[in-house]
Amino acid sequence: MSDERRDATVPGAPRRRTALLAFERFYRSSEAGTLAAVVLLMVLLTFANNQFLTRDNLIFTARSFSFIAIAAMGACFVIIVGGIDLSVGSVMGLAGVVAAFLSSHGYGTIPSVVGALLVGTVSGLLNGLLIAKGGLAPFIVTLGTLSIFRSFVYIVTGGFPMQGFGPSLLWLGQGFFIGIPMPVWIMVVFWILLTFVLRRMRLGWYAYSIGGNEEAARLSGLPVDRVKVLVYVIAGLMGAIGGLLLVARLGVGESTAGLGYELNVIAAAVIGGVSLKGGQGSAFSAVLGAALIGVLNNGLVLLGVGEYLQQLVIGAVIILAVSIDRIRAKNFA
Amino acid sequence: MSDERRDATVPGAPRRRTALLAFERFYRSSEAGTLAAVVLLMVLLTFANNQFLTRDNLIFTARSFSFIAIAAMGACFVIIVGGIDLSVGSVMGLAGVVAAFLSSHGYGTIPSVVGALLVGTVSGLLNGLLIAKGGLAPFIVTLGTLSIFRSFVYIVTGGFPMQGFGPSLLWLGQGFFIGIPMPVWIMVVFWILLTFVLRRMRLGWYAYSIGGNEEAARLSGLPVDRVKVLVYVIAGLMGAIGGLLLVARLGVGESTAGLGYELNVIAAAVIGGVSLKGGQGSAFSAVLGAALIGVLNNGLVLLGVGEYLQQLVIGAVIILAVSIDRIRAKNFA
Amino acid sequence: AGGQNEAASSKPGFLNFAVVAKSLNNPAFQVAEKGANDRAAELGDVGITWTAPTNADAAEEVQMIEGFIAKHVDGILVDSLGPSACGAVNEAIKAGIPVVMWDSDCPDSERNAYVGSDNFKGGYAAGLLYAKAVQGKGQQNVAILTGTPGASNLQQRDQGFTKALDDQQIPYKIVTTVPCYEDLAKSVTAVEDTLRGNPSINGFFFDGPWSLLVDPSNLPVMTSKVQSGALTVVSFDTLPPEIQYVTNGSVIGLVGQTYYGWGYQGIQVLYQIVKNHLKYPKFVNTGLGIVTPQPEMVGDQQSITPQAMNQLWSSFSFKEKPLLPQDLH
Amino acid sequence: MAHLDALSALSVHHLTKKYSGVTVLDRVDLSVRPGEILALLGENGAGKSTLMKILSGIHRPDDGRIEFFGREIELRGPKQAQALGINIIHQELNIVANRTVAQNIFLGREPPATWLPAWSGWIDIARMNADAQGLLREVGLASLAPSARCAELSTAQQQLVEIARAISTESKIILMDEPTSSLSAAQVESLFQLMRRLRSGGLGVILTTHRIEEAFEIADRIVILRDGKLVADRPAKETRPQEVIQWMVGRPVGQLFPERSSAPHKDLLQVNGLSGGKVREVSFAVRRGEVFGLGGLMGSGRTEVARLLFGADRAERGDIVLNGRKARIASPEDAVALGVGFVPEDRKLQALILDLAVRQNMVLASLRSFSRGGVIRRKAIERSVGAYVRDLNVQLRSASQHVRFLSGGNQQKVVLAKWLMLSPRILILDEPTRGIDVGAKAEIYALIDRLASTGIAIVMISSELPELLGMSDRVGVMSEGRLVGVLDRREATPETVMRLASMGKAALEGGAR
Ligand SMILES: Nc1ncnc2c1ncn2[C@@H]1O[C@H](COP(=O)(O)OP(=O)(O)OP(=O)(O)O)[C@@H](O)[C@H]1O
Ligand SMILES: Nc1ncnc2c1ncn2[C@@H]1O[C@H](COP(=O)(O)OP(=O)(O)OP(=O)(O)O)[C@@H](O)[C@H]1O
Ligand SMILES: [Mg+2]
Ligand SMILES: [Mg+2]
Repeated sequence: MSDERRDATVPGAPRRRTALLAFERFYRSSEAGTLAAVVLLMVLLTFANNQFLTRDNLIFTARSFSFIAIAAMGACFVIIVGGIDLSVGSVMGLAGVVAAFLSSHGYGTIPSVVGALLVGTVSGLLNGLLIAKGGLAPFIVTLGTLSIFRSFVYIVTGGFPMQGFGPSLLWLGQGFFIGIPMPVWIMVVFWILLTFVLRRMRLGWYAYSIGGNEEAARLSGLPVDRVKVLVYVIAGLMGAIGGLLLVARLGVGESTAGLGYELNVIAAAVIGGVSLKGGQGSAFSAVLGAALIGVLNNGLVLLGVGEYLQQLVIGAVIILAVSIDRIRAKNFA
Repeated sequence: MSDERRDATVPGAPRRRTALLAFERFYRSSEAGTLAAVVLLMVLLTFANNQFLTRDNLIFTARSFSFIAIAAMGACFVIIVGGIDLSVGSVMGLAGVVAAFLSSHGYGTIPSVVGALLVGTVSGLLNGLLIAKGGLAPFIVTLGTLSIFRSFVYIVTGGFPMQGFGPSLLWLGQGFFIGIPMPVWIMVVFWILLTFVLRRMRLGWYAYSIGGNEEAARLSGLPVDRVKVLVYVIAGLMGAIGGLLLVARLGVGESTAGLGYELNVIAAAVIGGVSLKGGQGSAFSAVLGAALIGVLNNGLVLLGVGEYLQQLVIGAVIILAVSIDRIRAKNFA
Repeated sequence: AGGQNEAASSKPGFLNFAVVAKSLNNPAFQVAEKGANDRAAELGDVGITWTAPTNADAAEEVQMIEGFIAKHVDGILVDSLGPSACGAVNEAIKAGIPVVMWDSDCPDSERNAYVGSDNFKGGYAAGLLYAKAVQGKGQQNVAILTGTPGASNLQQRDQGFTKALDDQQIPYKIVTTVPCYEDLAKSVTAVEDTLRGNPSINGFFFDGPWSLLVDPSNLPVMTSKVQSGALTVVSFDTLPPEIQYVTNGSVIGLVGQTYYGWGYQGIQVLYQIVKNHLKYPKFVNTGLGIVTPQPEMVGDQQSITPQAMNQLWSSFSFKEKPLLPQDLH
Repeated sequence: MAHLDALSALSVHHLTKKYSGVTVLDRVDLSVRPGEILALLGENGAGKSTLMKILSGIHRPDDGRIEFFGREIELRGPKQAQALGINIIHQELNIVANRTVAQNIFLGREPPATWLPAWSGWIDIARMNADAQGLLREVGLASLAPSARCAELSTAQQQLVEIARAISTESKIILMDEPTSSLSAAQVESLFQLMRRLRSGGLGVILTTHRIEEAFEIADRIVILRDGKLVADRPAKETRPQEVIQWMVGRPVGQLFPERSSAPHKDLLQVNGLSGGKVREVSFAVRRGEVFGLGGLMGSGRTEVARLLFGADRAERGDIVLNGRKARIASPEDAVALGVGFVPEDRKLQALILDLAVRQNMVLASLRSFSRGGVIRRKAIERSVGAYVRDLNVQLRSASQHVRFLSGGNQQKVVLAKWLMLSPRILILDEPTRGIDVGAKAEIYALIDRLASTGIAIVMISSELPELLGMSDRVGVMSEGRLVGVLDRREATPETVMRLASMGKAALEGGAR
């Protein structure tokens, strides 16, 4: 609810134009720093390489980070509620290969998608129950399920990449709608959806409160455990959708799908301005963080930055991006 | 200070034998659960495979997890002070390849070791300053330096494995002393050292205090920033030593050294019973966590558990181990 | 390595090629890069951007290829991180950019050619070496060390290996397949623990180089079992650290790919396709590099000695003759 | 009792509660009628909060019955208690700092949008904010915007938000656990008016407080707990404060404030033109052995003066002269090195490491003197901790006990001990007796007096006038970030202090300076 931060604490402040107010609100929000970094980066790249600001390059770049962004929105929800989900990479992989398995074994698109969503639901449920009802630390539980779900990925694929999906499944990953790739549409839909859930719906509000002060939430009679389970299920679902789209986009279900993505996904959320302390964050943060890394990767390729220096640049930009945010935050601290 | 948790809260409890008291103290500590899991696992493996309880197998298994354990002790220190260090895998790699570079270019063992330690110090300093003085979130800073240091690894190695170390450097990784591998000795030495620092030295007490309540520590006049920087430097050094020994043990410095180890290292600390909330933990936890994973890996291979199932078992054991701890904790809650 | 040709790229007729490797962390790719640069220098009007995904992740590789498509390079050499990367190869072709695969192929894609060797054949060659060594020695209990479970190129090597044993009528059983997740430290522990845990194992096939990239002192159980004649080991790849294991007799032989040829012939083939519109067969075989204690014929391939291989590595004087379509049949 | 119960809204019988074997509530009988305000008094750790938590469904009793309007009930959770109409204001603030005032008030009871089915979870934010505005007016926070973030509120405002939350639903019983501890006199008065309104509407209220005079002002009946046992249950009109204190403490408490005698000493601390944050041009001097009181309304900037003095916040202007020499205090570390100690207003958040042992908390500030070459001298620590535990009469089971498990008064003594171990020259106390029972208060006052007599200069911030006047040699009064006057012992009366404190900006600009 960053839009509601600090406003109107000064009673009787002169009425300013709504637009100005909205801008100030945004400037004070935790996403502003990363947005500034993304914009800066895009401006620099536009000047540095004339291929950057082309329609094709932009939509392909958007598609390439959409999978991470979708999963990162789920991760962001988990972080808001004060948890963490390390299993997301494996959930992405498992959902992807399950859909691939079904589709390449002649099942239609709907059963394949349902299969992937089921994977997301069940894995999220398992994480959520162990954490909320079992009282185990999220880091450990999801570290354990990270291994377990990856093992299932190996079992499903048997080590063989699965191909030959139905055309409508492929379309989900590779198709376009009004010139925009489907995964980007889906990312945008979830972005809007999650933003509504977080800002306007009870579930979102409860999540912020639980992450902000779990004790207070419990004493206020919030169904803390149920909310937590639900949030992990949503994160599982978002991870599954990300993985499904990734596999559909690549057209292959491989056992390495999503391997090691947990760090990328969580990093996207955190770079976007979500605090791991919980109680704070937005869907926009997750998209922004994923976008920063996606645009950066694209820029490094376009500029032909040497292979040894790529990681150096990535690391430096991550630190710079949050430093920008830090300076912004100091400005009105 | 986990041994002092809640002890003697029952007034006028009859004087019991010190041994019994010590046992109870330990039982109440957060390491007890993992220790139980390790012991249980070892008993099971002893019955399941007659090669398990052989001197060779035990010392080689100990050696194989000593590198992680050393780095995990450093990670544990960082976690105690309320931080996290994701860059540890890259620090391990960089320290290792720097030592390898020096040694294979004809420098003696001492310059090589000093080079590795310098890497640890400088990287820890960079992390610590950005976090303590720059006020940036530890997760992001060390995510950034994870990339940056790995880039340096590539630059140092140029992609080529470096071999031909001096014999005394090799001895550090491969040698034995009274039948025990050197890395195991070094792990034990650091275990004792760090335990002493945490329990008997001002730095350790400060670290627990800062992790427990940073605001209160600051308002008690503690040099919070300096302690944090120092702790990150120590973690950098421990990571560097782990990486140095790893490379010395393998006899080759190549660019994948330590790649992705951050998760293993932090997992070791957390599985051992360190809470990511800060203010709590011990060197023993880190060793225990590393041991659990090391013994488990050893057991899985000894038993010839299929490649697809290994991860399943590992994940399940991690969750079981903390569940044991959970049940124990409930017993006297 | 990359980027130095931006200025030259404006010259008419100058070609900008992009090379996507699997990773940066392997000398094989260094040699390949040298091969590519050598051929580019010989040709004179080619510039190379050499790059690799930071995380060995196929989706990241796809993004790189898309980046090069957007950049309108004149041709791309791709080393596939898995079938997942293959869709992007087709996109490049569709965008009118010729693509030549190297090292790891995308067999079902529209790529112009594949330059490299067949993983199955490599495994088969390793199997032949193994079969020859154990001929008449009775039942073989073989363990396989692999990288990431399910990686398809590794699986092809394993299949080639077992096929050779079948063809040579060796009585064998694959006892276990241990993964090391491409981590050297894990690989040596895995090999040692496997041998310790199951003393009946008398054969080991490493489908990648990992545990031979380290000092021999890491493998005491393996070494002593080999010395007592109770174990036969054959491994993939011919990277510098591995050679010593042939010299000291721990390993009966190494089967590797021609790393230099990947780059050298890759650029050659791509150049000829782009510049001169030559037609190559889909599979441009660069052959295998096999190292055995004494030169011998393995299948249809001539092996070389460890000394000869070491000589090549230390002088970095790998040589290739540029292949033209008529050289291949 | 049976006929009484028929009249009571809520009653408990033989209520017993144990924590790890220790009996905290011992067969307590108690009842509150509709339209009655009951004051529940007792020392720190007597079991007041425990009783209230049981009544609000948070903890379960080990034994005993609870009756609600004559019907026996079993409370399984806070939600159920709320549904019955039992609401509680907790002793510890339960505010989600990152959320708005309205969101906190309606936490768990957000008004659903009418244009969508309720299960959708869609919230009617406009209605919520409008309702919150009304509730804020009722608790005297009319000027506060419902969309303000709670993190930016003062403790007092947060406390009032909690009160608004408790009255936001139909209640039959409201349990108020020390609601006044952080409120100003005016705010307490408006709270009491609200309580009287609620009482006349037939509500039953149970109130705890450590300010005994408040109980006499508002309560109909006074109930006293000592060591978990009910020791008295009297109509307020038939009781005298001295009796109450004796019941609470179990012995007669002599004089609350010690006889202060101050010998004329030289100035030890001089503050010249200190500015920073809301603090503007504050200048004063404190003599060796003097207790310098700082009074003023809530939010007048007293805490900020203390934080600036201690280096916790950065001063924009002004200097601090210590013992005739200009001191550079840029951080608490500098302050501690110069022998300045600071007891902050919120001991749990700012002074204590709750999950560390008493021992470690006590030596935190002086650890340097307890270590040689960085190694801790355990024996010396043991001796010193033991001495202070005895000297300050800290009630604990062992020095290894985590401070979390100590009562408020004992926690505050641990904080004081922490600074005493430093042998400070200057001690800044911010609300040193907040939430502390009378017995402990008397001990802390005696201690402050003793410290002053050893030559320490003490700056004491207090919102309790009797305390401020009873302890201070001189009283500085703050208003709107400025020090508007310094009164010496004879001049300082409740009237003079309040007059200065409520001098607005206008008066200031009018001429005082
Ligand atoms: N969760 C708990 N676990 C163990 N002991 C507890 C717990 N909560 C309270 N106690 C103990 O129970 C006793 C009663 O505590 P309670 O909080 O009810 O006191 P109180 O009368 O409200 O005191 P105060 O005036 O300081 O608020 C104390 O000795 C306290 O240490
Ligand atoms: N530690 C702190 N950090 C940030 N803001 C603070 C802190 N302490 C007080 N404030 C804010 O400063 C404002 C001024 O309050 P301050 O505490 O200085 O006044 P005060 O006269 O001491 O009042 P009180 O009696 O409530 O302590 C308050 O609105 C409060 O929110
Ligand atoms: Mg209480
Ligand atoms: Mg104050």
